[in-house]
Amino acid sequence: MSARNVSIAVALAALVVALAFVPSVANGYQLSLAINIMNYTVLATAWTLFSGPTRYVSLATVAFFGIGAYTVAVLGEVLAWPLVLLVAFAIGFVLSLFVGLATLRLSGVYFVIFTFGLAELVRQLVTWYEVNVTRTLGRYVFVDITTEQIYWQLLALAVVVFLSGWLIQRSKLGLALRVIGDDEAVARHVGINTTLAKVVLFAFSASFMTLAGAVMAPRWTYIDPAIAFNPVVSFQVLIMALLGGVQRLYGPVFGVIPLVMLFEVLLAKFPNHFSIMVGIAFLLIVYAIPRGIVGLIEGAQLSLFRMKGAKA
Amino acid sequence: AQDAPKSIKIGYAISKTGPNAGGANITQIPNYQLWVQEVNAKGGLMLKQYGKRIPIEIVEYDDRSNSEEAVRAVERLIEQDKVDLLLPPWGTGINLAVGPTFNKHGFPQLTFSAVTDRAPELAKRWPNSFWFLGTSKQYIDALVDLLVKLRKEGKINDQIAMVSVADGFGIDLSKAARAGFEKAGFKIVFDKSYPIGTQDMSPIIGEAQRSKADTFVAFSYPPDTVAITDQARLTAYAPKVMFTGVGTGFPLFPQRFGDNVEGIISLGGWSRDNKATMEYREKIRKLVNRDPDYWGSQIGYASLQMLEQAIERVGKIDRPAIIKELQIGTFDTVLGKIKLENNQPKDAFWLIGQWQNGVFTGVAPHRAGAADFIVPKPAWKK
Amino acid sequence: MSAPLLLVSGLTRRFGGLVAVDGVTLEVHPGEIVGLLGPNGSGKTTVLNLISGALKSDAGSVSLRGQALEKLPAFRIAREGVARTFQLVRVLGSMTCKENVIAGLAFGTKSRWGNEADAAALALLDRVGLGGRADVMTSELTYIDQKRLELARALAMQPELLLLDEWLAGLNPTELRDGIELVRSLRAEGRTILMVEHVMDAIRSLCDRCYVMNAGKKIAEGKPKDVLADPEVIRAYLGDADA
Amino acid sequence: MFTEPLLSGITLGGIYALIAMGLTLQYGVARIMNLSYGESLVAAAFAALWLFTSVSVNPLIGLFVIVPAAGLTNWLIYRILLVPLVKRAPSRDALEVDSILATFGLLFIAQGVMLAIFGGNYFSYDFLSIPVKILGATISASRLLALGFAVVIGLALYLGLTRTRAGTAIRAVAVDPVSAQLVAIDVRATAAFAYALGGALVAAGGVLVSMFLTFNANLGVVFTMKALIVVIMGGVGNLLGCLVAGLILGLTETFVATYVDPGLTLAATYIIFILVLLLRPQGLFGTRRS
Amino acid sequence: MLEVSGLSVAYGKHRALDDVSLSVAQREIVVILGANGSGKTSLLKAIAGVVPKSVSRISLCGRDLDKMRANDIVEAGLALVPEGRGIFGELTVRENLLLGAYAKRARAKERENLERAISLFPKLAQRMKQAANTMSGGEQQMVAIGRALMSAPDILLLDEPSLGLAPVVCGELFASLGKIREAGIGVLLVEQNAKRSLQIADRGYLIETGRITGEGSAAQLREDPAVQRAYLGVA
Ligand SMILES: Nc1ncnc2c1ncn2[C@@H]1O[C@H](COP(=O)(O)OP(=O)(O)OP(=O)(O)O)[C@@H](O)[C@H]1O
Ligand SMILES: Nc1ncnc2c1ncn2[C@@H]1O[C@H](COP(=O)(O)OP(=O)(O)OP(=O)(O)O)[C@@H](O)[C@H]1O
Ligand SMILES: [Mg+2]
Ligand SMILES: [Mg+2]
Repeated sequence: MSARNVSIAVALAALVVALAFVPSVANGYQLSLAINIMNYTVLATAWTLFSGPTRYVSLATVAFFGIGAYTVAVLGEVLAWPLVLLVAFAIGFVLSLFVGLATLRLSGVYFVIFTFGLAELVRQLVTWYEVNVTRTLGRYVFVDITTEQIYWQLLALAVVVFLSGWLIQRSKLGLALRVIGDDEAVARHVGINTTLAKVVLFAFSASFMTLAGAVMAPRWTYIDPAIAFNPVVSFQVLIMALLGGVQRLYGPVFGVIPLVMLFEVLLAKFPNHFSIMVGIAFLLIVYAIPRGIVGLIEGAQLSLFRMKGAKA
Repeated sequence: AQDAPKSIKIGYAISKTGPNAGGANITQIPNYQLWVQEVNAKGGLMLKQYGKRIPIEIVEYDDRSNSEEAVRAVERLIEQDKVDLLLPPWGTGINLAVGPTFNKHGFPQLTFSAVTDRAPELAKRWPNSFWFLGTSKQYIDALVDLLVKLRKEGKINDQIAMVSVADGFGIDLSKAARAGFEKAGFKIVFDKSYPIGTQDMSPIIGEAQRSKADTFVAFSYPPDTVAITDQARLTAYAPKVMFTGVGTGFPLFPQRFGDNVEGIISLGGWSRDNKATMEYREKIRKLVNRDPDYWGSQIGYASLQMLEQAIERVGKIDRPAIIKELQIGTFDTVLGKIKLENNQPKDAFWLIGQWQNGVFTGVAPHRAGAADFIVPKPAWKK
Repeated sequence: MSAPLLLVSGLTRRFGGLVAVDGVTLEVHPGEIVGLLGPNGSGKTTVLNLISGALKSDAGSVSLRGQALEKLPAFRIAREGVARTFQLVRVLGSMTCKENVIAGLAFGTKSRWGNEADAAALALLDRVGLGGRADVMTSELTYIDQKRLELARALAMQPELLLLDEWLAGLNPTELRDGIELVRSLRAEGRTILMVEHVMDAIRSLCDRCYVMNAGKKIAEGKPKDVLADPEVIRAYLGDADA
Repeated sequence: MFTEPLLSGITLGGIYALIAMGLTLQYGVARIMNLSYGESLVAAAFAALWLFTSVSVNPLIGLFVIVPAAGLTNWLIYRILLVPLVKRAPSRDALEVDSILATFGLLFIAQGVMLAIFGGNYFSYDFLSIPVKILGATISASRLLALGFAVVIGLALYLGLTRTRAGTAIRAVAVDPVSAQLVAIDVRATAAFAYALGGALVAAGGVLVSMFLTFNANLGVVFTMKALIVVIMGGVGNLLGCLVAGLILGLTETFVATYVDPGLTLAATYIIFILVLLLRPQGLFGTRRS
Repeated sequence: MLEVSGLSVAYGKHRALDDVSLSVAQREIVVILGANGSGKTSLLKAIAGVVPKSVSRISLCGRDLDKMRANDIVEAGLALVPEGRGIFGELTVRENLLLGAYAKRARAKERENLERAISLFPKLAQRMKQAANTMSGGEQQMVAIGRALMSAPDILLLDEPSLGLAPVVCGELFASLGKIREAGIGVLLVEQNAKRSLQIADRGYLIETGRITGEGSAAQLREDPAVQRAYLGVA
């Protein structure tokens, strides 16, 4: 490891430690803002893990997120908390394996809408089950998890997601996915088991999303399919990741933070014209930041380098 | 006396966008606007502590029909904006989602757009929470009483066709209805649910029509209520008793169906001869240029009146005392005198109403002022 | 003669009513360069697609060292030691030249990774004439350079059998000479090659044997000299004026 | 008993197809993944409502005002807002990403404007809600009309796109905008035209649908998603595919509602959708990209 | 007929073409010879208006092309057969060919040109309904050339047209270029098969790393030792 890498690693570790102390300085609102950011960071990064290199744009985020939340609703009061999380992870993993096997032969927008349909299907099936079998739609989640604990769990999850993303990027699996993203036929012909690579990563990405859902569930007392499977979440994750930039693992964070803040400010300042303001802000962003925020940052770095080079 | 504050800050987060906006816009937001306008027209809330009236200042957020957003917005209201009091959001799910936050910070929560069977239990868990709309069982009991009477009079048979929207509301009510109907000896010959957003009601109406039931009950959301009614009219399906809603009490409904609404029943209902009620309608009309809905609106307005009176009786922004007063006091409202029992009003308003001569009139529970029930529902006019 | 490395027999593939490959039988021995010729649309690329697993055959068998390939998925065939280039180049557009080659190194027969792969990639780029362009994005390469890159990627897999689909097309005579040398040097290091080509100079100077197809069927085989003198081949493929 | 679900399934399907046709043009040809599509539909519905209730112009006549106006608006949106994106996009993927982001912004603006004007309330009006008896089943005239429009528009556009020079040019732009220039097609104008035509179609859909659906300013997303599902299932850019996919979905819904359980209608449509895609990843009438 | 002067093309910082001037007359075949990466494709694309360029003047029969967009350039009478074909993969062969005649100038002669294209590549006649992307490599090349002929151009730009064509078809192609010339069309040809192209060409240019380094009649070029060494394979 080079000295530069070591110092980056130390800085990141320090950052995580600092973030762990957020609950002790933040008030309830700031903490819940932090939770929101963490939650979307986990979701958008997990999304990028798979969709970034392969360019399979998924709208199934909320399917897995919701399943996580539902796992808690069903088992939250039955099992010990770590077990609940474990079960959620396992369910997410197994389900996404099946989904992955079935869907990953679709390409482009077909995959996008398919994943959307999938999320809706899961929601409809859960609804139908609840309506006809348990005969109650909403479930109440009364587990003893404090807001601070939710935050720490999300932080830990974010660390895990970033670490695994980093490891994957450096691994052959990471390269395999980029090759697949560029040209699947070539990928097969250089000996990549494309199905396996895609499914494994899809499953990992989806299980992280499931975990996020499970961790977040105690935030709401009441869970019903409309809440747990709110499609807005999928869209928001997609938009945040795209805005930040999916070429880099850290890209989505640069989409999550500004967007969460933007939403927050606009909601406060324009409660009655929130939609219009968000829309305008969005258009401005799209036109002003053509290559995502990461593109902007790296572009700036590049020109800095150039300037240095020119002077030297 | 201390220095009086410039204003009393009251905050609310409500669905101004997203799927809940439709309901929030009809039942809840106009009430907030009207109430604040009226109070401020008087100079504000009378606080004995300062010996004068202090105007209300509103802080409002859009929760975008999302629980997580709602929780955060409420936290923001409490912690950042430091509001003195909160008004509740719209809908069962979101009211439950923000419940712990209201409770943790000790803010009274006077919900009037949530129907939950766990209301009594929740009121115990969160003593600061008040559940004005009651439980589904209350509505069903009133409906069953009505039907039992009609059956006794030989006006309807003992068969019922029932559909419900596959969402919290539809499920709770249909579940209570199933129990209630069967206990009263009715046979439910058709019993199905349909997903939210269903656009084509013809299979459902077709099935109901083929059943021999005299009574048709739909626990539906506003768009479905319109679609169901329209389909029934189209196929000339005229059950003797036709229950639809929510949405049947919305201004949209008579607008859309004109005289054809006559005889249709639903949740809620107004007293035709209550002057206060009619004045309230006029005020809302003036404010938002349309009628209030005939179920939750008035109750919501009453809850705000209660809050106002409780504050003024306490005379300062002392939330525990206000909560206490709400729990034990008796209040004068559009609906008449209300005293809560276990944080819920009892017999304060009509549970079942029927469209009669252009007014959605309360017909059950059976008590003074209940209008006569029109049966059978008149045939559809073209 | 030694046992064939590649044995194709009775290979058939239909597209709707069209029989693109019709009962083709051919063999390639270790260390050989074999040419596959034929008019446009005679089924040459389809044969390569069937061997490499890009397409599945309707009938017939393909075996490498006696092992059946026709049922295996493409990536398994690649790992068995078959690498290819494409007639219409397919480079990985979002990556640099080096990364393109590493893609071949990482998943091929003998997987290489890390520093070892970096060094090997640079060497391969040098070898195909792309030395010094390791960090250039592939989208900036000319068509011909992209073809070179593709070859480097295929070689990175250390294949026993290399399938080249008109790899020499579009080179001017000087470049062609270099290209031919390059292919010849591959044989020298023990690779076996099946190449589709329309450039007769290349066929003549490189191939030990060749097959000629027409309308999906094999119409001739043998030494280039003999085959190219076959009247049917001349009629169907070469025309009167020889290139 | 059988004709009833059949007929109502067909009309429902026709409505789905009608809703989706504009999108298949906008996405299939102009390559704009228009997330604000549903908002255009709702806006047209509001326009029809307003014309009908305030100026008492009957929606069928309203069509003649609203449809051209929508076409023009969409044309302007394309020329002003989207052309810069098209110009700067290095690849089709990039344009898709940009158009998702930009139309996501448009969605919010359109929704916000409608909320500001109409609030979140539900609206519904009564027009042509007359029972029509066919083969013993009763259907409302307004729905039949929508079906008729869907079939006529679907077939006309299908023939127009496949049998005429201009139509083939539109498809060529969809397939390969760079090469299209090389055969003298004005790509930008063609794409703008397709986008505007798509906008006009969705407005027609909105007007027709407003005659029998209850809507509010927040309903756009629902239509966008329905339309996307129909478009994808039918095969992007294929009008006939739209029609067939719409019908399949409509029939599935009514038959499942009648013979299985109304609670499973949506689940069933998603299952059908997913099955179709698993068997034909490029949609019913789509062609595979190489 | 076609006059180009001071044409430059840059991709970012990289200059692919530098101040190139050339001309093609009516009934003339002009060939451009150059090594791999010397800028031939960039030159043709720039003239056809599909890559951004800076230029002092491009004119065709006296009309300025430099500010025109690619589609208008085709309308003005210039057709390009691009490297890598650029056909409409999902459309049928027939549709591809007919789109060639989309230009208004070509519509009247659509039928005539279609027959000409088919007589040049008879194979296409049997495959009119096949989706173009399922054609073999050489067949796709035929579609691309046929499509360009359909636009009734005054001048035809061909980027390595013989790429991937079987010898017999290749021979026919070169023969037909002669016929095209006779029909009054100018041809600007980029071709690696220098021997063949110099046989039919009237004139030629040499291009090296983005600059024109030589020009002359075909006969002169054939005799030029440098050309012989680089492009004719004479050792
Ligand atoms: N997917 C497909 N669908 C239909 N026909 C196809 C398909 N792929 C190839 N063909 C047809 O099969 C025949 C053989 O094609 P192939 O690509 O193998 O030819 P080839 O010998 O490589 O020709 P060329 O020298 O032109 O590259 C051609 O006529 C082609 O049109
Ligand atoms: N899109 C691009 N971005 C960056 N550089 C490019 C791009 N296209 C071409 N180049 C560079 O421009 C130069 C000229 O390319 P061009 O394709 O015009 O060459 P050519 O003479 O046609 O070569 P070939 O014989 O290989 O087809 C090359 O150095 C190439 O790398
Ligand atoms: Mg081929
Ligand atoms: Mg070139």
